[in-house]
Amino acid sequence: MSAADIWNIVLMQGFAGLSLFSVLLLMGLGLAIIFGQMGVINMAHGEFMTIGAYTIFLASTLVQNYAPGLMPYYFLIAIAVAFVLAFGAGWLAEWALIRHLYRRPLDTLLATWGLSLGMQQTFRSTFGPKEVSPTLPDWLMGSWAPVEGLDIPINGMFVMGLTLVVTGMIFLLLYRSRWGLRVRATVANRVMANAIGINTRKTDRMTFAIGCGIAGVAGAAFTTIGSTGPTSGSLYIVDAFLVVTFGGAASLLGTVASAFGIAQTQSITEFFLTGSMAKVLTLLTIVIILMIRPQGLFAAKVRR
Amino acid sequence: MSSSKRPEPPFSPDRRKFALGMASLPALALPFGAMAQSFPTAKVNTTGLAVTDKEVIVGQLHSATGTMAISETGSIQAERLAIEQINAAGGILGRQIKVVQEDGASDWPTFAEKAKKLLVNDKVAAVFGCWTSASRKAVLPVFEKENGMLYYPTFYEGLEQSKNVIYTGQEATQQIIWGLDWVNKEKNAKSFFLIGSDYIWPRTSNKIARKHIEGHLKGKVVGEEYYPLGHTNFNSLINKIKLAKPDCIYAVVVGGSNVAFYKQMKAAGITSAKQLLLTISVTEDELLGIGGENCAGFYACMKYFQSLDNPNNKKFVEAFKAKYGAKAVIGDVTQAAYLGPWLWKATVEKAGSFDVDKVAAASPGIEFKGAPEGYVKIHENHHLWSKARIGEILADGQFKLIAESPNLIEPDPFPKGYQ
Amino acid sequence: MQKLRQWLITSDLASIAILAIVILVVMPLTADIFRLNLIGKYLSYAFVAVGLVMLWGYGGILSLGQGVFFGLGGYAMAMFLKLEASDPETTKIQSTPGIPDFMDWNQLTALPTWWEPFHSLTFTIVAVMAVPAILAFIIGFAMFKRRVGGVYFAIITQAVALILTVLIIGQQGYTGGVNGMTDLKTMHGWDIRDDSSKYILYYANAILLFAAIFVCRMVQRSKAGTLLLAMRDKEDRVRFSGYDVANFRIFVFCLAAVLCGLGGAMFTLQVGFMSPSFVGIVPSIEMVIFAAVGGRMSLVGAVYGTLLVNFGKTYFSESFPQLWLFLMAALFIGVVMAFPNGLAGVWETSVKPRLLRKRVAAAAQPKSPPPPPATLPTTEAAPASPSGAGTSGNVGPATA
Amino acid sequence: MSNTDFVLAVEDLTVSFDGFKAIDNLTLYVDKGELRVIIGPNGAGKTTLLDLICGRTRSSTGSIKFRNEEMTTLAEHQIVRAGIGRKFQTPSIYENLTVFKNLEVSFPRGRSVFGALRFKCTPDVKERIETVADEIGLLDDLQKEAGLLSHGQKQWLEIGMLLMQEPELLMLDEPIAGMSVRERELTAELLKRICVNRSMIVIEHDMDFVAKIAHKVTVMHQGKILAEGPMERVQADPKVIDVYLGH
Repeated sequence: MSAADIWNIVLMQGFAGLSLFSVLLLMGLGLAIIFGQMGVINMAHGEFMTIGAYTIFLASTLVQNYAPGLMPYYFLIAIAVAFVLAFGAGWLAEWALIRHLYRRPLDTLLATWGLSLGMQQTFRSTFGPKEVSPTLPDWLMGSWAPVEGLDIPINGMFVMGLTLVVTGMIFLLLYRSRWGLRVRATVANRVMANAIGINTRKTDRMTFAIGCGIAGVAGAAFTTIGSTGPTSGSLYIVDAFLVVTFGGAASLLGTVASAFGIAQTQSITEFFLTGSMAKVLTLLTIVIILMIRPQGLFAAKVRR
Repeated sequence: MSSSKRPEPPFSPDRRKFALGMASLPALALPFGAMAQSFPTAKVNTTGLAVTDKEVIVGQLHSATGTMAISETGSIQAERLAIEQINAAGGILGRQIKVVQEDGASDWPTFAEKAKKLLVNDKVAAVFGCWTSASRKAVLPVFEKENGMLYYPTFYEGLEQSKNVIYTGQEATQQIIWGLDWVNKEKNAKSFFLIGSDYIWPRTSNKIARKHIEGHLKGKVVGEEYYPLGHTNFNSLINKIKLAKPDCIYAVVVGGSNVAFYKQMKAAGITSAKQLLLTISVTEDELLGIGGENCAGFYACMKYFQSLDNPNNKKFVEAFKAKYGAKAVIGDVTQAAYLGPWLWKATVEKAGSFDVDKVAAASPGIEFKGAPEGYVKIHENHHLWSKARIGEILADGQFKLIAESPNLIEPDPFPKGYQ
Repeated sequence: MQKLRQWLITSDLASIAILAIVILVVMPLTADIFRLNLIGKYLSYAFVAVGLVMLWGYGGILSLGQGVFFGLGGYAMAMFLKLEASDPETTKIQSTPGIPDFMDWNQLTALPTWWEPFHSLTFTIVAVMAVPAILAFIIGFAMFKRRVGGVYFAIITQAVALILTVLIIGQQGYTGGVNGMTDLKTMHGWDIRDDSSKYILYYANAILLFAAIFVCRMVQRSKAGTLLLAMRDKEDRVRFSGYDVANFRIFVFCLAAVLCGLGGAMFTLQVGFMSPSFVGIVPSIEMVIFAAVGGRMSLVGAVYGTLLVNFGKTYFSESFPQLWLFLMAALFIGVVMAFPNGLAGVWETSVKPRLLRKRVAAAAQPKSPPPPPATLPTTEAAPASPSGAGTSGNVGPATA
Repeated sequence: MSNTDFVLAVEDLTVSFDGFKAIDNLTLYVDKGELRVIIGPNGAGKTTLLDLICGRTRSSTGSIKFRNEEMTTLAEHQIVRAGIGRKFQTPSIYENLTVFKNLEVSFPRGRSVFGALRFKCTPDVKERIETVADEIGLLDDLQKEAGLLSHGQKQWLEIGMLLMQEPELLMLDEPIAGMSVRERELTAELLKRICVNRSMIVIEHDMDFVAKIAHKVTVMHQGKILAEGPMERVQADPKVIDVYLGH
């Protein structure tokens, strides 16, 4: 074992941590917006991610059969489509379910749980109970090896880049757009926002739909690193919740920080311990910190 | 509930189709009516099972919903196919087989509940079902208590033997030892990295593998790692593998984790070009989700591959595709599930009775020459004599047969020296 | 006669009596032993639902980790039974006879010391209640003293459920892992798998359940019950009346946990095994659904809700294997959207007034026939209150 | 800090929210039997001061002594048990309980969990409830659901709930907001009556009402005390006229 080898491992391990960070952040973002900005718990978040994953599967099947020449490029367009589809589904869900439950946040949890069951069965009936494997562009699935012994996963870099773009766009939207202004106003004081002419209902629906859309993007991106099946979404939902809670509900910055913290803890402990113990340690750390600081990492101190 | 009242089989779209299929076969079934008379119900059924002069009811118990539906669907289909073929050929002792299907919903207590329902309420003569070890462990006491007959298709960890179960998949040593010998001899693998999902089958398999590697192959185990079921991030593990530089990765990862594991391995530059990998948990079913292109060139050790070239298998694959579509794939467990009804038929006919005790007693020595995997025989310990085979994963999601054990391997659920 | 009718319709004791007749008489007479055993299993979940009525309906605290306590109680009982089932004679095939089979498979050669006390039935029975209570106390103390509630509390309990599942599955040498502890046979030599023992266990379970309902009813009718309702809606007022709000919440959380533990133990006895699939997040949420369907404010309703959802699950999955998840989804969404107070709410707002109308209209002074929902003044965000049952039924768009 | 004869001694109290000082180095003494009214423009820190005294908000520095006992380290319920009662700006009562139950819950017995489980409504409790109900004019409405009371009655009920605890210091935040003229008069009477053997701090805007009840008036502005003394003197203070009355 040479020094160069060890150095390579350290680099790759650092990348692994960052890569997990971006995965956690990407799956947490949509939830953070909905949960943080609206106080709604969306238990069907994972299923909205699955919508994104199946979009990639459909797109890859279509492209493979009808336009094989487009194979290297379709992925990016399909991600955009995934956003649109998940956005639409979210819009519908808000209209049919969520808007009736804003005053009963704990009930949204039960309703969206029911929704997630229904969505899972829909996937199963449509695509079959078995997992599917979308054919991904070749350029996405390899590794980048600048020197011998150092392999940086390209899909990891892709997810990282995508996370960066999505996060950036959310911050821009929230802090530079009319919608963002409306959302922030509604969060700060719903009654007042209503009074000054903000259509809070429309804002809510938009927020929910955007959150779901981002889940769709995350699900689409995760086809490069994970499975696509009717129940794939349930693999992510708990981690996503932990990220958001740990970050403190009202703060996107908190979500970023908590995703980073959880990812580093898990990835480092995983390297030195076994996977199961690492998971327990990470979760325990989160719970203990939450017991000491129940409002999460970032929470504003306000005058009551 | 008395046995005279026949349970109403629950309605399902599948079943209706099935019933229609049977209705179109009266011509075939008719000549065998005479056969039923030579086996009067009172004689072949002394314990009040759901057997009449015309039909016999069996149960099917798999997860049609939940996370395990991904894996168990193939088994459901294969058992259906076998039963249909048996019926078309005249049934068992002149009786048509009727199926009551129950959904275990990937939930072990539900399996126990439904198993009990099948045995106590429906009085089924045999049950084809279960997939995971956990579901089998959950129903086993029920089968022993209510004296039922279970045909269990999955390759599993061993350490079990029951009068009431016929294990049509391989137990751990059958699958593991010959495969390890092969990579050791043919690929010169001396050091191994063992990876598994965190439950009994991978742990027991790796325990046997470690004993064999250290004790018989005089090799080295350079790492042994377990990850929770459903784990989706393997980058740290991959770095550990890179650090350990094993000759061979020995992978027993299951479920959704499998997909994440192989995709991330590929992305981290661990491909068959650079690394030898032997798995006992990837069949054609799993490759649907992983994508053959993401793990092409790795090896799997099973007893059956869809691509096996023999007349039995050709017929089987053809029939399976005719029924379930040209895109359907058949994995090791699916084939093992297909054996269940056929073995049961042979046993019942040998015993001349549906009685569970008689079937259990008649089981050892039952042969099935029509098995897609080739000739199989039930051992005294209720497991199957079977061959082990090495397949290379191809990009299209199929396996290429590379090697095959020369003889049938004896099942040994309680291997001495491996515990 | 008329008085009796009035009493049957309005008194909560009457509703308990009717439930008792249903469970103790009707069901054993109509169901065969297999179905009865199933019902017994459902009734062991009902402990959790009853606990949730106290915790969620009265305390306003939603825990998504009740499965943890159910599991702890169940595992404690399972450990006792497993030890009894693992005598050296029956386990002589193992490399180390006399220890549970899964320990042997995981190369343990001696019983871990913390298993030893579970040889004693007395200790086990204490542990069934004490272990959940202690864990609930620790979690409750940390959370409620810092005024964590609502959604955060729900998610933290979820994390606890997840941790415990991962721990149980990961430490399979000590816990049996994913498989759980199976093949439990006898309790002090008494075969728990016999039909006759199933009957006895069913009745033991039912009677224990009624004891639990009465204890909860006592709490509800005491000042503590009033205070729980009060602090659910006006936390600060209670605090500034000189009460330590956190202590009451810790108490009700522990109470619910003890009930879960009892339910878990009864489950293990009736089903004959325990597995981590009861500890996780999914079963915990399902148990919340039981209470929601029955009515989160009604103890009796919670029992009916548990029975209904589980019957539904069994029936749908047997009869409509392809559709049953849709039906379950519809049930959850439907209950939350249309009947936020569950069956009990429907009874209170629709059935009871109709039954009473004839009689009450004849009486001189109609005391307070519940008016149709729309005409009631909208109360504040209170999710469900006994008097506000009608208002919450009104699921108009949120404008506040 | 020395001990004093004052019921309440607030000294050098400061609290800041992210740098903003809502209460800035404030010192305030309240005598036994005194009815003190605090006035001041919106945002002066009046409500925050009450929050600090009753423990709802924690101070950054300074001390609050009640009968020479330090309050800043105690939890809210302990402060209440020490003898400080607090009424909120909007009536905070249990809407779906009866008036009787509202008062009963406020009776200072059985305050621990197990105490509450054992609590019985004995004749002395009942008698006390009736006395208080009489005091606040709700004797006839004891069995009425509290949510059905008029706004003014709700305010009185909350005062009654505080009286059940027999506090030595009673703090009322805008007790007559939203009341009719008649109700205001009745409230003024009530406050005067109940002030007999306890001290009170009242926050109020209505100057007529203040003049009617106040023993002493404190004017707050930007977290500080601007002026203190009898109503006439404060009203004449040019500083006060400038920041408050002048507007």
